[in-house]
Amino acid sequence: MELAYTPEQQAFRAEVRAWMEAHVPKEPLPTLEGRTGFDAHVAWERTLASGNWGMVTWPEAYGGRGLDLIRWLIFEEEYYRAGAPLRANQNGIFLLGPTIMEFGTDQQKARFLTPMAKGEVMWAQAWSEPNAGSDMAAIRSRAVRDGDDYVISGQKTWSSRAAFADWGFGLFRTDAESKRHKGLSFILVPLDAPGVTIRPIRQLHGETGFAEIFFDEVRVPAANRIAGEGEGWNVAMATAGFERGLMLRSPARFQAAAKRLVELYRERQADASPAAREAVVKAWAEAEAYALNTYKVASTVMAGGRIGAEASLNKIFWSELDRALHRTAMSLMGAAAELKAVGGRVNQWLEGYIFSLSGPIYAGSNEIQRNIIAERLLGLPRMGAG
Amino acid sequence: MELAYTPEQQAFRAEVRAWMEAHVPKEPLPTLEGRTGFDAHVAWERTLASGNWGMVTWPEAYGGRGLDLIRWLIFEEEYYRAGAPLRANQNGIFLLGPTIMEFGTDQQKARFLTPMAKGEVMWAQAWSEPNAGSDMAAIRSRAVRDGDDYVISGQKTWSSRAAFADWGFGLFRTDAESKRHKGLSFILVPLDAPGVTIRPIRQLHGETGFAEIFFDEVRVPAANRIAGEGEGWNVAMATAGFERGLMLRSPARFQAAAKRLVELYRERQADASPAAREAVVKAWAEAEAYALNTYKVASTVMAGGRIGAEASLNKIFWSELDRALHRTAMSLMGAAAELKAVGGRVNQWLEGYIFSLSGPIYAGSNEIQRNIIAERLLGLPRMGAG
Amino acid sequence: MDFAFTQDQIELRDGVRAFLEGTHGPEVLRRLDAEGGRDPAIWRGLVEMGLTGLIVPEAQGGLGLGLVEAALVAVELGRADVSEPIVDTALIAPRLIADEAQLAAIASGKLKVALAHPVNPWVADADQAGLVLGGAATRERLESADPLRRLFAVERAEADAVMLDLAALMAAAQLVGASERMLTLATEYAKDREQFGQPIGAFQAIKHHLASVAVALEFARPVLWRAAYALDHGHARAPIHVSHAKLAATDAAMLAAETAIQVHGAMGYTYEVDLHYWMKRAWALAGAWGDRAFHLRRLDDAVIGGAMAIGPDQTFETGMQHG
Amino acid sequence: MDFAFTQDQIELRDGVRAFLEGTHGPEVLRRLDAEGGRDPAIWRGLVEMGLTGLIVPEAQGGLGLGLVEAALVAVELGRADVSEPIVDTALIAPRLIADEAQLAAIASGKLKVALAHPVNPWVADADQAGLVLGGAATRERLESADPLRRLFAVERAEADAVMLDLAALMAAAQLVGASERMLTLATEYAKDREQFGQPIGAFQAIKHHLASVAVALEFARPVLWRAAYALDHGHARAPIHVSHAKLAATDAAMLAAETAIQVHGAMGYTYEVDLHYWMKRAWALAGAWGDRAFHLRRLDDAVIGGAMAIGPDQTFETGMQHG
Repeated sequence: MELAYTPEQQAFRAEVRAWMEAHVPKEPLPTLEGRTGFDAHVAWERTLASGNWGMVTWPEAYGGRGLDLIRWLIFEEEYYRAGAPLRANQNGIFLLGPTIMEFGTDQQKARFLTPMAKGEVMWAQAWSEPNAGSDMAAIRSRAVRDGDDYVISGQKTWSSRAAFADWGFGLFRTDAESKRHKGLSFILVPLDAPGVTIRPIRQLHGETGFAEIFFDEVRVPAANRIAGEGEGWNVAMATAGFERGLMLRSPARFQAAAKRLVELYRERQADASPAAREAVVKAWAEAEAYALNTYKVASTVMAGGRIGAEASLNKIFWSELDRALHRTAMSLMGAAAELKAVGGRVNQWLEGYIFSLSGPIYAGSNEIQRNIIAERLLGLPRMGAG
Repeated sequence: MELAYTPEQQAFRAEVRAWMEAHVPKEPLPTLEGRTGFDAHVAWERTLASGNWGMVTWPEAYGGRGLDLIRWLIFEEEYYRAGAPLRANQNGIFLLGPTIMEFGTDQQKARFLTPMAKGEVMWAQAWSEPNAGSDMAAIRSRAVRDGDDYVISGQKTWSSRAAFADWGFGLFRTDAESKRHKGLSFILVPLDAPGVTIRPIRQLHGETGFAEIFFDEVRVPAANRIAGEGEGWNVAMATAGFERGLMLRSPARFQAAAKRLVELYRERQADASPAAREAVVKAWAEAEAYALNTYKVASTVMAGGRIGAEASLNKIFWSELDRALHRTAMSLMGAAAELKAVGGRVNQWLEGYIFSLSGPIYAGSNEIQRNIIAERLLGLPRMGAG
Repeated sequence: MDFAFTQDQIELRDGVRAFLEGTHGPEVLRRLDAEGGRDPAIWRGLVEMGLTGLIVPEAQGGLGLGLVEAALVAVELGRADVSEPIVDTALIAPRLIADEAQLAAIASGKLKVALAHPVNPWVADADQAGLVLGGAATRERLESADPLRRLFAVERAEADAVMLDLAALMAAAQLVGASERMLTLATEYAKDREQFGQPIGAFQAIKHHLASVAVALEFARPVLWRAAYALDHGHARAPIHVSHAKLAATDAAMLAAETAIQVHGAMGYTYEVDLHYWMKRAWALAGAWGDRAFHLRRLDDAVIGGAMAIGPDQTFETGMQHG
Repeated sequence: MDFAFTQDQIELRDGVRAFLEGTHGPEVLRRLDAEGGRDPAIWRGLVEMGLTGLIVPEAQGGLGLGLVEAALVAVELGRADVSEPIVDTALIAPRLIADEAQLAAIASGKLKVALAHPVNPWVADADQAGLVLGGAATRERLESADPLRRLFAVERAEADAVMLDLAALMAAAQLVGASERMLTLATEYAKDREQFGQPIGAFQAIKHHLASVAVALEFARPVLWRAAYALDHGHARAPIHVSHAKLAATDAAMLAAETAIQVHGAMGYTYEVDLHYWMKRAWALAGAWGDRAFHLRRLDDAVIGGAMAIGPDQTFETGMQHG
């Protein structure tokens, strides 16, 4: 245990800081959940790529910098310190990217990873189906092998960013006779392929970041399959691990939000409740704890360890801290909390609170995560097994 | 809805207040959970009875005053306002009493109710068995019919007050072939009968308010059975309803505790956390809410209504408010919280916190209560029924 | 002392509930959302039900009922997410107005009233109001998260303590109604939605979440009724009881909202299920007419500050000496 | 930058854990409870393990290790509910003492040290101590809810800031260890105890209670390690990090305790299961060496008061300009 940065790490921090100070937009971009905002965020992805900051941990061969996880954390800290925008391609770079890195062929890596790191191709997830949300094994959409192609039919829903993205990735049933976790394959589909219909879903906030995707005999080459036919569940579980685990919710994001919350509290403390004061300190403390734990996990992974069911602890912690943090902000905003704009500026606390409500739901609901912790980490029996 | 007392109700309050001011011990009695304290509390029961205050809602024929529930609430308010002791015979007067009133024969009423109201016979519950706690239907202790008697064998545990009480009441299996809820009978047993062995169980606080009761061919007359043979489950469910429902946890008790908590806060506020301040206000507010709801339930019952599964809402609310109230007090006590005596006086907050930890467990754990609410009040399906 | 509703009160509540269930379902909310939020036909229906005259004196053509009845109706308006300015006009304003012609105009449904107060940065439905009490609004529209609210910037506002207590009480009542609806919506969803071969409502985690909402709601209600009664009868402690009601209702509503969206899962995060209308209304009402911190401070001053006698004999006014 | 323990640290932890599991199980706690709480044989075992010399400099016969190692050991002492004055004597006092003879006497196990500080109304194990730092104790015994604690009234005490930080850190470490043990006890009980034809641990309510404890604990631990490292390295922010650790550990422990007793049901309310020893220790340590409010205020001053730079670049000392 050595909790101090090396001079090289410090120099790297200074480099990131200087670049961010020169390039981060001075005004917040419009919300990523709408068309205009999405396009603005894609433009930012390309600016990032122009500085070679698209995905710093990836090998240089795929558009990265080959940096270790500690430098990734430093990068993220400076990224959020500078108030840089959310990542429009988070489904690609944080979920599909690591999946391809682990399960893809060299050809797939070259084909898909570099355009991701460069901000050229935006990705959507296509996991859930109307009757397969938390219960992902209930998937029915099918991919029928036809020569060198799959012909895909079915429906996916709650697909983040699908209204705007270029490609989607998801699980499809390649064995029509199979049930539950078996007979599924992990396949990548261009969203402009013939037979794909996107129906945007209006979300809580009124924007359409979600969509339904309808597949009507959509033909994609079998080369778009990651790993073997029928191995989709294991691949998807790894992807879900990435989602809950280290990268998707960078701690710096919550530390930046906690800092803004402290500033909000200072402005409004004359009208705040006593518990709000403690809740502000607690939000800061939990964001710090999350950051420290991420350093711990990063160190473990760098030493050759793997993230297992602990990722579920992580997912519960960040999603509940994020909701509590924004709930506190809403209470500090008082009667202005409901307003979409306050004093001519977008009410980012309202947007943030709405977004935070999705945290305990997506990437496997927190109920599912608590089951995983109880059964896999604590060893408690499944219902009916006793 | 008429939320004002009549002149007669006001006069009654004045009468109770005068009597309590004249009779309530000036110093708190030792804890009810130990022998000395129990005896002191029994002496107080007899003082109460001398004023005819033993059980004010019971008919005069059974040692009561025949008062309605609003007057009972006024009585309780003045009782706790005066800082009067806990009721040593609470298992008898609040649980068995109403049960006999509903299911007993006239002979049983005359035989058992009056001595209860007079503080002459103290009662213990004998519900739980080592493998039948929350799952009460798993009871194994049996009562075999032999002429006009039952011969009882088996074991009961966590029996409150059994170490000191005169009689016990509980469920026994009268049909040896029966399973679960069927074939049980509700029987009263004198704890000095041959074959009864009491093993006191040391509780968290070190005292022995609990006991195990071993029955080794204990012979009791069949006349000690309440309601019909095999009807014990229904009788016990009614008793449990009384336990969760109106009377056992008088709201005045929590209002008195909240008032003391406010005084504690005023003494210690210089060292208190911001959230503790809000928690103090909340404890008071919840005690008030509980009192108001009890007035509502009392009014409903007086108008001919019955308490059903709503009793589970009640049980959760008072037990969680009591624990939160005492948890707040412990936090206000700071480093002194762990001390059994502070400044030469018993640390009643520590005793109260320990006692409060039993609230969410006994009388059907709060997990069971939430199941009842979900299934019976909200109509959600049982697991496996879908 | 009787905490049960009278038969008349029950019939009033049931009548309003049945009327709104029949005329103001979620499909109406969707239509209003698309069309700008207000519909004269809905207002006419409320007038025909007699709601505009509920607490207007009989001499001015009203029913002359009290605040308990008004709060009973406000709960139902919250349950149905009614957005017409009926609460401000009919359940609050008549207690602030002495002018007999204005009272008669309210009772007949011809006059809509908006309320300005410095605790709010907005005046609701100021554009339709024939009368703004307590101040004035500009024409500047403020957009709420709740698509059915029509808010306008305050031009000036004076603090009217009576208005605040009345409006906070009615906001609490609407929050109780909205919470009841959110609990119902989540419960129904949990019965229908299947995952892992079960309705999700069969899982204990879902059951316990919903049961906790039921508990919070059950114990917010009697606090509301004491406040309504005390305010109606001019009790000295009524403002404290109102703050208590607003606080309890707000906490129940925030719990109901977060629980309901969690139970709905990803569907709850869409505009396609009905839940979001009530959730957003709950956020709005939580901040309106004194937020949590405002009302908590009033309780704190009373309880810790010692401005009010507390203890087991203080649940209601006893007429006895405090001590 | 490396947040993983070294191989040496892991071996130290595992060695102490194995030793205590073998020699200091619940049956030992029951015996000590019956006999007065202390046993020279246990002390000798701790000395033989080398724990008394852990942070004493090598020159005085110690191992010269740091506070991360000391905190690792304190977690294990908390997990085993060790009550001998080993934490005060061996993991705190050596950092407060300059006298080489005293240090050598600590390392050899001959000198036991007690600590007096005005934040505590007691001095623990003052009767056995050859040295009381920071003040003095009377012979008056104060009875703790924890039957294995031996507390004596304070005669006088001066506020030593270094002592406070060290002792708060070690209290946090013991709370983490006690919480881990309470989680284990409750989990094992939930696997064994059957109700309704299932181990109670198969029910989702029990699962989710225990999972929440696991979450709280997982995120208290790294806070502890940052505090230990920062205090060891004399970082300016170390006192804030220590307060954070005490707060996180206290909250995790109180949650673990209330959850564990709930999972144990009525058995948890008896003296017959082992749980109560750790639960009472948790209550005691929660209040010791600065209670929740004390440490929260230090965080509050730093964070809201602005005494410390905060933000995503401030997790560790960066050596860069704040801004």
